[in-house]
Amino acid sequence: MGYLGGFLVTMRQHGRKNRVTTQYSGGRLFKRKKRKAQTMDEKIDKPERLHGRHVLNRYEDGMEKCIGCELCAAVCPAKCIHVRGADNDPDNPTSPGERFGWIYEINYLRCIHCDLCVEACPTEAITETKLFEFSFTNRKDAIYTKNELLVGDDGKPKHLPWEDWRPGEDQHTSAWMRATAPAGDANFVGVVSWAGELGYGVRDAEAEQSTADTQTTGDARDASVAAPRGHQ
Amino acid sequence: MTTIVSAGAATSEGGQELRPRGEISQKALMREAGAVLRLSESAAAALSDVVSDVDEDQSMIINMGPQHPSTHGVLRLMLELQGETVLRCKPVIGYLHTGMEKTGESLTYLQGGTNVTRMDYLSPLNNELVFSMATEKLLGIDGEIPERAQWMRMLLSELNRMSSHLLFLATNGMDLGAVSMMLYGWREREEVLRFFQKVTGLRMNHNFIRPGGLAADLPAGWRDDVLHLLEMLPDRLAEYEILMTGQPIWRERLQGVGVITQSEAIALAATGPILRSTGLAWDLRRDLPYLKYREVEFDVVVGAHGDAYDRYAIRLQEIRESMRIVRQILDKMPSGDYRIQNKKVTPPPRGRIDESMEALIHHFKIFTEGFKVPEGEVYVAIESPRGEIGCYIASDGSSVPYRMHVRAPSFVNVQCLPHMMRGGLVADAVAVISSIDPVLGEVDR
Amino acid sequence: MATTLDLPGVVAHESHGQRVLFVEKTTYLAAVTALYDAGFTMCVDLTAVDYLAHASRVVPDGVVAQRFEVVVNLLSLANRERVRLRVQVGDGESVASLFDVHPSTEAMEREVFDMFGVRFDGHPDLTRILMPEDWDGHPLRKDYAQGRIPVQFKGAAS
Amino acid sequence: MQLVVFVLASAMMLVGAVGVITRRNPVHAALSLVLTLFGVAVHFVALEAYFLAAVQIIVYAGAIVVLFLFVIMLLGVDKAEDLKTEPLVAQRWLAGVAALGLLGLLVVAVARGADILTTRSEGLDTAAPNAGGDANIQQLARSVFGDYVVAFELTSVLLVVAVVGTVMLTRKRAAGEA
Amino acid sequence: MLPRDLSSHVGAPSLRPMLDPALEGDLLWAPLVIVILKVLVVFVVGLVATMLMVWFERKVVAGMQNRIGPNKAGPYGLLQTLADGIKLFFKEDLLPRRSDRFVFALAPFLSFVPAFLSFAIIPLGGDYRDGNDGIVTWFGIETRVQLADPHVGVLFALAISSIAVYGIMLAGWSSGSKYPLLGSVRASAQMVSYEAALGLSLASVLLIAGTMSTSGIVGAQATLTDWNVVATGVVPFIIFLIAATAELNRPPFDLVEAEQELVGGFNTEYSSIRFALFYLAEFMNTVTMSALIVTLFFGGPQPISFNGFTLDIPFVPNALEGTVWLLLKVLVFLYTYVWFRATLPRLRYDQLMNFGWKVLIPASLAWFLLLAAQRLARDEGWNVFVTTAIAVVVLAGCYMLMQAAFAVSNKTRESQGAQF
Amino acid sequence: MPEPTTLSYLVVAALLFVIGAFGVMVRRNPLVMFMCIELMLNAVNLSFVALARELTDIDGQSIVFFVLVVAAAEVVVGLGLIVGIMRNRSSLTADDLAELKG
Repeated sequence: MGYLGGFLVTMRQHGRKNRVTTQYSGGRLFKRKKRKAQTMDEKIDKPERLHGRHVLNRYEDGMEKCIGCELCAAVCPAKCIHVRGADNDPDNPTSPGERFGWIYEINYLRCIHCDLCVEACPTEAITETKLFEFSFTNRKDAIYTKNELLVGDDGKPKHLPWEDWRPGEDQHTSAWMRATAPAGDANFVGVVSWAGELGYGVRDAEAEQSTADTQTTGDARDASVAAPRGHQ
Repeated sequence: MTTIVSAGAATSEGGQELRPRGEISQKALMREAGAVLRLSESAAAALSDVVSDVDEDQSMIINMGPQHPSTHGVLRLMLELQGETVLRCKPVIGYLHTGMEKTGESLTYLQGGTNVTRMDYLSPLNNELVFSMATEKLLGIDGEIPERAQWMRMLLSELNRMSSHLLFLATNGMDLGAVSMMLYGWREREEVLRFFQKVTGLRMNHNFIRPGGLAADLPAGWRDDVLHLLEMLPDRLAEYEILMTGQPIWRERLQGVGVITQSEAIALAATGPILRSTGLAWDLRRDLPYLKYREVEFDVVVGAHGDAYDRYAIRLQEIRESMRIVRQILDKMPSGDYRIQNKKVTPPPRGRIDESMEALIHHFKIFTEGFKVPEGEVYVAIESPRGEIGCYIASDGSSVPYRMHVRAPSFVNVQCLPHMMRGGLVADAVAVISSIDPVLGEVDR
Repeated sequence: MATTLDLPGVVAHESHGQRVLFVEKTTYLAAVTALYDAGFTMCVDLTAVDYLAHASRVVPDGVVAQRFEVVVNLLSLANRERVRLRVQVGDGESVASLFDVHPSTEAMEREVFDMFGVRFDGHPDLTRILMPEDWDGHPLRKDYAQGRIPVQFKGAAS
Repeated sequence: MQLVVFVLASAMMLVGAVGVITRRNPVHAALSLVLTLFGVAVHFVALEAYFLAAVQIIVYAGAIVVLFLFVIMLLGVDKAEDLKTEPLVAQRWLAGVAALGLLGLLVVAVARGADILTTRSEGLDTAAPNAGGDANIQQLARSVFGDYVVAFELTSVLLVVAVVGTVMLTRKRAAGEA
Repeated sequence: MLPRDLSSHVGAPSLRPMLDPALEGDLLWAPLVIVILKVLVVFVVGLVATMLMVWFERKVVAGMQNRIGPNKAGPYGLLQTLADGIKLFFKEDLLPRRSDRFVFALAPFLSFVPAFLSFAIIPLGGDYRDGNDGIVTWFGIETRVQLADPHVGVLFALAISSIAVYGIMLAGWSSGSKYPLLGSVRASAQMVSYEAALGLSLASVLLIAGTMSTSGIVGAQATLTDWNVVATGVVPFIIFLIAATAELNRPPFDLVEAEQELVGGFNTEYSSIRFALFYLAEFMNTVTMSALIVTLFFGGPQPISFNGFTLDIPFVPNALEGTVWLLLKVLVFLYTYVWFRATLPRLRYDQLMNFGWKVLIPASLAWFLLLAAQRLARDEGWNVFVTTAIAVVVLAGCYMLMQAAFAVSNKTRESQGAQF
Repeated sequence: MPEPTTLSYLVVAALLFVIGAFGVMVRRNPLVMFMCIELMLNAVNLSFVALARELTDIDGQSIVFFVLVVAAAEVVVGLGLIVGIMRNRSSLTADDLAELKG
């Protein structure tokens, strides 16, 4: 009886764990039962490469990485980045070198999170976090200025009031940059050639995949640099 | 300039709309009723299903859409109904027109992917693929794309086909009132999208396939994720078979609905599952192969009746075929570059920027003005889940396309609607729209 | 591969390994019909290009470049081959509609009309398709002024 | 209690009836008819004809008026009728006079028998043997299927004829047929 | 102790037996209070049940679709319906310009009131065991756990369900817009058609039970084999279940409000509290119909009892146990309705009508005739098996005749085209 | 509280009947005319039932039962006629039916 088969299918779903949705309270915690609220509140793990909102990184010594070169603004297909550089005060430099990003704004109402800016940035100054859960109540909030984008003194992104942010979600802010770093050249797979970030140090490059693809033979160089992925 | 009053009194589409019977000549009515094939008037009159002897006050013109739950976006169908029988139908489109072809003329080839990927938002990777392939052909590097890049593209393309078809199953189920199917379809699609998210960082609109290769390599552990998909899906598909295919109500609702014959489908340039449902085995992957489709084995699924049920069954089976292809890809995936090492197209590795000033300048040039593409024009087509998606690029030698046109399968397939719907019921209309599986982002571009 | 069409004003050409035929406006319909008979039964795509800003483009000898070019992609399912027709159309001129040969061009020709203002003679219902009915101008023409809404920023107007 | 019910039901019935003849919109008229039917059903209950009350609602309200509404919607004749113009001269006056005359006639007829009717009788024999709670229904069944079985069968034939006839009436003529 | 046999009361015409045994005799305050209390309780219970039904449906359907369902308002989202109701209450009440104002305003009530009315005849509990016929004693007054027990109870339910069509039909018509009109045309045809099947399958129950009073029907279903689902041989139950689903406009028969086809059908133009009333009525009807099914086919508040063995729920007094049983049984059917919704695709309009007229009505009629033949055979002392066999043969002949008629009709349609 | 007598039922029925008759004479929409006929039938039904009780005779109710059935048949045929006529014309009043005379 074809009519009845479907009933079993729907019935069977009851106990299954393959739920589409998860319990989510938008980060609200119930005051009285804090612990319970937290366990109820599951967020699905986000992959490392996720394109979320941007951050402006600092070097490990606290200097800003952005040099105001406007490459990100130039490559942005949505034209949502506005950068103006300025000369550093030699006595109190904001960034190493001559110039620094004086104005840096991203309009998130336009940003399409293609991460071309991250690929374009020559100093790895702008990278993307895994955070995308933010909702604004006005247009002004959607325009992030350098103030909001720049990482804090601990190297972690600023947690703005309208962002739902959980511990640990600030990690891997540079995953996409690291993934695209070799630009296809197998010789550069796994090669770390970027400066350390404040709070995280020098992050490992993404492990090359040729070794992971066991069916194929990667060349010797690949095997030698195969390092465990850096979960700092 | 029309006054506000008149604009408010009627909808603004004017001549694009279906005109009432009283306003058109009998001849035009014949022609319109013969809708799709646009037969000669006598031939249309000879067709028994062309209803022309209906009084106007016995029929009613009803708008299905642009805001309607089952028009898959902002498709607007104007239906002339007699009771619940559809006498005439005319799709009115353009409500999602965002001028993407025009936008494409101001974005460099590097940025272009972000634009085209938004057209058919259910199979973005196929859009990117066809755009990249057209660009590569213009650049003359289409023969030099690294093996791994090609296999990766195939992998993503096939997975995308799966996700798109899964979504079709979901929406098809929902349109016919099988609400659970909707969520099951979305659920499985979500698994595929999670894989995409791992690879590209985004669930949709990836901008991952770029001219010259791909943006990044597959992440570690990708093989396990794909295997997980391949393990999970067959059981789920079997469930769909029980829930839908095995359900007599389901079959009754779809079989014999929205029939289109092979010659009609060809005349209307319908491609993809619609063409295949009429029994013609036409699949660009097999018939005009691109990438490495020559090296994998798969079957082209065809139907026999050209009805909505065949289109449903074809898509369901195509998921299985895609899985078969993916399995072969897993075996054959080579190592190597994922992007062409042509200095002109690919930015230098990050490691090299610090080493060489030339690389830095090169990096700057590519990201600011993009790479220049030689003058010429080219049309490249691949098989998207919805049919033949083609990309026509005319270049004037600069780094932005002079003209970028996408031959959107949905845009062409939507033309089949009036023909498939004629004589059906309103409920059939829903099934027919669903079986076309149009993506309005692509229809309107 | 079908032999070159035996029609006046048809210039065969190859572009990146793809077969292109430059067809004159007058023989356009005849050429398509002949190709239809030769097996190109599906008109996959029909679009146009406005070469206003690139008048110096390279065209083969014997072809007089005009402002617009209607590009038709035909497909032969039996022979698994494609052919592309390029028809030169001047500003304000119209071309024959392929509707009677390939009904699939109904929407495509409407789109070209909508976007470029190229008229197709014999099209049953040549109305705008993507743009609203009362829209001024044809957006994909190169002389169509593109509007721009400035992106909002806090620091400075951009 | 009885009186209250009687007055309310009568009011419902008469208001509904007046509604039927005064409402210009056929749908409103049909709704008024439903009101009347309900009033009659309540009267039936008060008169211990429970079964008929239920059937009255099921058949009249549930089927006949629904059919009316269905036809009204199907034909789209729900435009308000113009009650202002009279097709025939003084039709309304004449109708009024005729109606009044009829009323007089009926009242006279009723009044003639008033003296017997104003006395209360025993009511229906609800204590039929083995009747249980369904005396009314059982009695009715005995009557309909016993005494009047021929009439009953004839009505069923009538129904069939009506259905077949209607189907033929509303059938669309095939091209060749006259 | 008042006489049980209420109908033995002879004399002045009275409404009393229609209402409540407690009203028997002189009008006293205590019984009146009890009746009023019962009305209140039934109303409140109805509302709460509806609220919980909405929650239950959403939760169960969510489970079947691997979702979570409402989980924010109240514990486990129990108050979600309340929250929705409050929200709807404060929404703008739209009146379409082309609507028929009076009817537009009236329609939700025409839908809502019958939904509650039919709850009146459902025996909600009571002790039916050991020959008790469900009468309980409250404050020294005998009464039923049932608002009213008219002799024509089942017909009353049928009458109310035939009234229910008005709300939907008039709602669609009065909206003055096309989709709702299509919806209401569908509604009137569908509900009237399936009412026939509903009534015919009911007839089988009445044949077996020999009474139309709901408490009487319940009283006759003491043991498992007496349950009408068994006694009438399942088929009427299945037909009733299907026809009831259609009557309720629930999936897969929800063509009236088919979201995907008619954008919500009859209630497209409704908003705010008026929409809420429709919504409530729909779920209320579901609850009522489930309760009616349980009453008619599954012994209502009767406990499960088989072969002298009675399943007893411990720690629950007998008077309350009936209610518990009823609740459990009703839950099963509520779940079934939700299950239908989660599993089945929607039928098409013509398929629906075909199914109703060509399958359900003939089937229920045939089954009724079969049962009647058996009954007759038993009464007359004929051989039951032979009679049944003859009846089956005759019915099969009728079936074949019908099929032949369909075949001919289809042929004519094919050659001459549809004539309707 | 006095109880309503059979007489009162009959008077109400008479009123109902007269209203129905008046409606038939006045209204021109055949659908509404049908409804008025239903009113008259109901008036008759009511008096039948009232008299059935008065006379302790169930036959009155049996007749009402038959009236119900016949009324249903009548409505079906009548509406069928109206639908048939409406197929060919858009508006309908009773005057248009005069054309049936031929």
